Amino acid sequence: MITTDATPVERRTALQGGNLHAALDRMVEIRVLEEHVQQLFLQGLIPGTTHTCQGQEGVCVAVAGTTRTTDQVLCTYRGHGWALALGMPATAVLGEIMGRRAGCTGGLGGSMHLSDRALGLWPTVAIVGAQLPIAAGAALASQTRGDDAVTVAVFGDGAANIGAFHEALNLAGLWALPVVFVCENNLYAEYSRIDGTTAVPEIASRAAGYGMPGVAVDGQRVDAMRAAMLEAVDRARARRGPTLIEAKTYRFVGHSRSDPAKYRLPGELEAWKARDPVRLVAAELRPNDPDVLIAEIRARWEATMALVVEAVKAAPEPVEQDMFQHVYAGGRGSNVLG
Amino acid sequence: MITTDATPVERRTALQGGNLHAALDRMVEIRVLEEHVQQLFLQGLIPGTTHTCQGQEGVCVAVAGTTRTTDQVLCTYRGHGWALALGMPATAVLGEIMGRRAGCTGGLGGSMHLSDRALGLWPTVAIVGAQLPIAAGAALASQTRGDDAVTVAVFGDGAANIGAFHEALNLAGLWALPVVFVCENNLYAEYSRIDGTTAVPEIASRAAGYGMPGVAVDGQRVDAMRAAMLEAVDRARARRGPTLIEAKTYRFVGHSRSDPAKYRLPGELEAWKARDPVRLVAAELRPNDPDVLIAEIRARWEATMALVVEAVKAAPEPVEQDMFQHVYAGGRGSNVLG
Amino acid sequence: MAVLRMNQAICRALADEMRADPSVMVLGEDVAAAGGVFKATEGLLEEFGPMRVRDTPISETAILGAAVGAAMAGMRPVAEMMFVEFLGVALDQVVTQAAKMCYLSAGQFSVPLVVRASVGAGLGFGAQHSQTLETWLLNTPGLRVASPSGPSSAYRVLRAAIRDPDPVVVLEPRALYFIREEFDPADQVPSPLGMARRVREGDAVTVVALGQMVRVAAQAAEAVAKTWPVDLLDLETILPWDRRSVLESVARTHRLIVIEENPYTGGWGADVVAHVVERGWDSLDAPPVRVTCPDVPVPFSAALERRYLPSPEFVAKQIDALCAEGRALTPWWAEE
Amino acid sequence: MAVLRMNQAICRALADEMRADPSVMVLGEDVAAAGGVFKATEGLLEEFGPMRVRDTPISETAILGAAVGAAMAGMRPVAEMMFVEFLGVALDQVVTQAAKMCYLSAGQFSVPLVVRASVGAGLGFGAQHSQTLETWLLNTPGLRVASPSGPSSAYRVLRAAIRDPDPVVVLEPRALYFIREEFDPADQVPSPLGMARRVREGDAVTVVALGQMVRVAAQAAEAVAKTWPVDLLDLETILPWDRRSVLESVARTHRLIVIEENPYTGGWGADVVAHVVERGWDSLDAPPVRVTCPDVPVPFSAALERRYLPSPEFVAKQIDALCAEGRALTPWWAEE
Ligand SMILES: Cc1ncc(C[n+]2csc(CCOP(=O)(O)OP(=O)(O)O)c2C)c(N)n1
Ligand SMILES: Cc1ncc(C[n+]2csc(CCOP(=O)(O)OP(=O)(O)O)c2C)c(N)n1
Ligand SMILES: [Mg+2]
Ligand SMILES: [Mg+2]
Repeated sequence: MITTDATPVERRTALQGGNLHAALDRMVEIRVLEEHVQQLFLQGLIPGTTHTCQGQEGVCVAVAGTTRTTDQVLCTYRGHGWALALGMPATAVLGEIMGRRAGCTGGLGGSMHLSDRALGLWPTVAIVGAQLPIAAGAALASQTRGDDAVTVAVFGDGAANIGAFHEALNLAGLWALPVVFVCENNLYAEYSRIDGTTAVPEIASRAAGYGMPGVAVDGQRVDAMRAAMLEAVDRARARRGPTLIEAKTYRFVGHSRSDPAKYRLPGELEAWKARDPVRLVAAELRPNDPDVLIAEIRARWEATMALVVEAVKAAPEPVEQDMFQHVYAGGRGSNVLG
Repeated sequence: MITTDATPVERRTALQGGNLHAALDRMVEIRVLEEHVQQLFLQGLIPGTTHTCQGQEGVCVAVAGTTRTTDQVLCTYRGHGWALALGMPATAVLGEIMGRRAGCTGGLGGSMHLSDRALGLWPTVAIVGAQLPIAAGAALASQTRGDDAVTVAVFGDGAANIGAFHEALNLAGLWALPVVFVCENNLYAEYSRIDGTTAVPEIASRAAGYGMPGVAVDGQRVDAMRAAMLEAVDRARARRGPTLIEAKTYRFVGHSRSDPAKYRLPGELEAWKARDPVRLVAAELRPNDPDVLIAEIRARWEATMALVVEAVKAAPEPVEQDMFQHVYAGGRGSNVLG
Repeated sequence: MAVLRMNQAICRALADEMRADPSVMVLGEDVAAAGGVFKATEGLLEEFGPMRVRDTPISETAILGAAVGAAMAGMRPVAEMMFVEFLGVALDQVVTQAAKMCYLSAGQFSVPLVVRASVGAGLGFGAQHSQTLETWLLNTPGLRVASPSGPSSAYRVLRAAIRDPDPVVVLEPRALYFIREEFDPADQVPSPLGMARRVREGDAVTVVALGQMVRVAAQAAEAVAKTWPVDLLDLETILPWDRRSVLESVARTHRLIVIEENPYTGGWGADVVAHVVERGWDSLDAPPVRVTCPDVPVPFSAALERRYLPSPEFVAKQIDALCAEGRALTPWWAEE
Repeated sequence: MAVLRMNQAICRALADEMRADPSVMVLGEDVAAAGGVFKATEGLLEEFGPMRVRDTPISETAILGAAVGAAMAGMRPVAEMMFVEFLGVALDQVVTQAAKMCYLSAGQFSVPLVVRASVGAGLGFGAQHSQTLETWLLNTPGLRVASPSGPSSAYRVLRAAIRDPDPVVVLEPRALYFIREEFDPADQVPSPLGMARRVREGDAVTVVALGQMVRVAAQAAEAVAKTWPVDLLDLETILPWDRRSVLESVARTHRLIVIEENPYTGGWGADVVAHVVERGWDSLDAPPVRVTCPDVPVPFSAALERRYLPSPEFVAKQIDALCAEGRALTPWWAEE
């Protein structure tokens, strides 16, 4: 069904229409890549930092399946899953994470800055909340030009406390911008639980302050997430205004790098693992033996990913001159002393 | 009742206890000073800019009457009325506005930056919203030290759309800080009406997003404002958390300088003038001939203010050396070339 | 020919670009219905309508962020920051987002954004509304920064900025908005940013200035003209500033004075001096000099604020001292 | 004596000041329960409790604003910005509020605030998490800015910063957090900020460095030690930087090289060069030189990032060229 040599756009198209097999396949792909990323980081083969998303795969896959490549998706440093979901091949994702020319930006950006314009994946940003007003601007361009693109702005629960969130949502509500705000509420911002940082229990409730609907969704269920997205995307596409969707989810891993996540409440991880989004879809598709189904798909992706990892390890690093390209879109290079 | 040579602290004390005569007296004083400020500006005797508050006098007078000099009040560039209400003598206010040594900061600050620590008037700030997190910090100091001071943070309707508002209110709600947020909703931010900038009609409604009570009050009625403040100050003093009060008010004059305020809706000014806070108090005190009462008090303040204006006009300007004081609280001056 | 005030010249540049290119749009606080606090966007709403000319809430992060996003999507937004200090609540969007997006996307996205902001002292707006703040921006590869010195300069710079494919911050000296100049907008070919403008030619000393200091420098140059013919360069673009023109001038004059409206410590004038010294050492006959403001926040009082700003008289004195003695005077404000 | 990593030295300084002064408090994202992302506040919550050691929401404006307010009310808050870039969303509170409050209140209020922020490249954090950004702060009268170069330096600088009555930003080189040094905290008398530290003495050339560049400079100095004895100054405080010590050194060595971890254009090194040239012209035998990064955002790839930073080898080459030829080489990255 999903061949590994599908084009990026085909990979995206496969998720549209709500085929749960395709969703499951992609979610497993993401899970397997993220596991490799963690290992590679621990082996010292990835510089800097990584933020993986095991446990949250349902959200990005549902969004990818309800948007077009001509739509625009803005998300965060926790972006590997988003890139894969939107259609980027694993080599381009891992290549970037490992700083190779094969990466989606040739090693200039790194794990926190993935992008592919052809897929509607805007550069993921590493400043919490900064993507939210930028997304409002992407939607503003659509509104002003009169095209029918929809913008999706993804952020975490922690980002709901930064000023940019407030300003972006007020602007979107005020101007009825065609944007869907998707909060991946995984209960933690770094090592801080939401109740220690946020004066209200539910992010979606803040939508009222911006004159837009706020919807809390079970982010572990790709179908529930899909339904919420369909409605919000329709609303935006029909130019009836923005929506705030809060996807309740959980990351099964630490915040970044090698975080052991000791701050979790007792039993919390186990409770959420019982609602693993991968397993929930598999159970839907094969109620009798979901684990066998998962194992089958996993085996395929593990084989593929092993090849991807080897290919990226062997791939060339950027050369000195690469660092001087792209500083400016126009004009002479930035290394001219004058 | 109120003598013009009362000390600043006596001027403050006079407003406590809710004596309406005292409130009326101070409101008229503010009205008269602001009228002079506008004239002096038009005469070119005030550099820069001025933001006067005719029509809004009830709010600051009510706050001054429900707080102590050991409390801390942070407000904005629209601060003349606040300074007078909190007890600052007109000479210190006008002296600062006109850039004289007699001003409350000797001409360093100007109209937008009034302060008197002994009255709890913190430096008024000219960056919209910046005072809100600072006020949270003042309250944080009280909470951490365990003193019983209350902080009042004053802002306009327009400031409710800036990130600092969101962050400060979330922090205050989260930590149950002893602070009262007072929004002077005068319907306009500069030349923009609230419905053109704000995705919700009522600022107080945003309190829900920060886990604190939000109260909308008739800001033209000093007694209503006083009642709301008493409750909020009690709550803060008892360390039961912050409150957001939205005082519905209106400025009878332009935003600043010589703004003719052509952007008003038809009939709006007239409707609000019918609810002039000065007249509402006077009507309370002397239902049969409020205008006579106002005229009496006004006559007294006009005589006084004429003297103040002459005194300030004749007062010395700062000298060159003044500009090098106070750059740093510690260490050598900042004009040492080394 | 037209006689235009600087705010009108800005408005004309905006209107001309908006007519030429439907992707140009304008947003900011009170820029639409009210035509701008400084009347630099008057009439645009009427001509181009509420989609392309937008009043915003007081939300600098959202204004700039929305402009970044719209630019990345292919629009050419011009965002107004009424006073440059307001960048302080939203600098991230300019220097960490806009300036780096082309790089971070390896050229997939560009950010043809213009941020206009009013700058400078002299009008009594006090310490939080009177700075120029180029220094927040200069050490930012990926960004361009310009500051015009009058109506025709503003017209030219702004059109070039709007056409530039990269993010440009245009810092408009507030005190010049109501200054008039006669010029023909049609003559002002928008030259690419980055070229200094020779205000007057001379061989005694190179004087480099920016923004409203260009007038101060010109007055000083006029005052000393008989004795010391000044080669006066208006940088116009401060990032990147025109190193070649400055070095060429110093190669002829052998002396350099930079006039800067900023506190002494850490201003951009140091970058000019340092580069000229490093690359033009053999040209120099005397130590380069910076004339700046003292290291204090901008004082409010009219008397103090006048003293705070570099004056034509003091600049003339420094020109004279440097040319006559090979040594500038200690700044008036300095204690050793 | 103790062997401490820089993050531990910082933690020790905080604890020592918190013990000595109950008004010292610490706030920031994950500084309390987790002991800080870089473990520079470990154990403080346990010792000083949740009133004085506070985890905050991701709200840099509120963190800094609250710190400003608490400082004005008489506390001595130490606020952590995990990465200095986050100042971009809240710079206003530091430079427009904190730095000006004493002035604006004519001395009625002071702001004894410390902002700690991690800075610098070399760890693969990419373009939005790898800068040093002193330049956002330097042109700000009313503010102090320091940047330590290792554990004992960090201990001393931070204690001095906490005791300083004015707002101080301490920029901690992230790459040094896990570097060890043996020193006795009790020996480290907190000297007031603003004094350079002589790392090694020499008379061939003055090398000025800051932060993690001090190590790079020291390695280079070591490499050329036999031929060119370097007078190496660690500024430690960059606002105000120690003009007197630098000028005195240059008066002896007649040559100056500044090593700076920033893009070339608009960095602080220019301020050092410009001031030395203006005030020490006669001391100089050769043009001062800045060794900097190229004018590009910090690239992610490990290979590119290594190349981006000034290397001891290139610094050594520049020392050699300047001392031997009286002229530095063109920077490796420069095209004419
Ligand atoms: C403005 C800003 N402040 C702080 C950080 C450091 N930081 C990076 S990720 C993160 C937590 C974000 O939490 P959340 O928004 O819930 O997203 P999640 O990581 O859980 O997906 C923080 C504090 C940052 N990158 N930007
Ligand atoms: C961050 C910032 N943005 C913009 C301004 C310019 N400005 C000054 S006052 C003002 C309007 C504020 O309106 P509001 O908050 O309603 O207060 P009001 O003036 O009505 O009392 C604006 C936009 C500013 N000072 N600071
Ligand atoms: Mg989270
Ligand atoms: Mg208002």
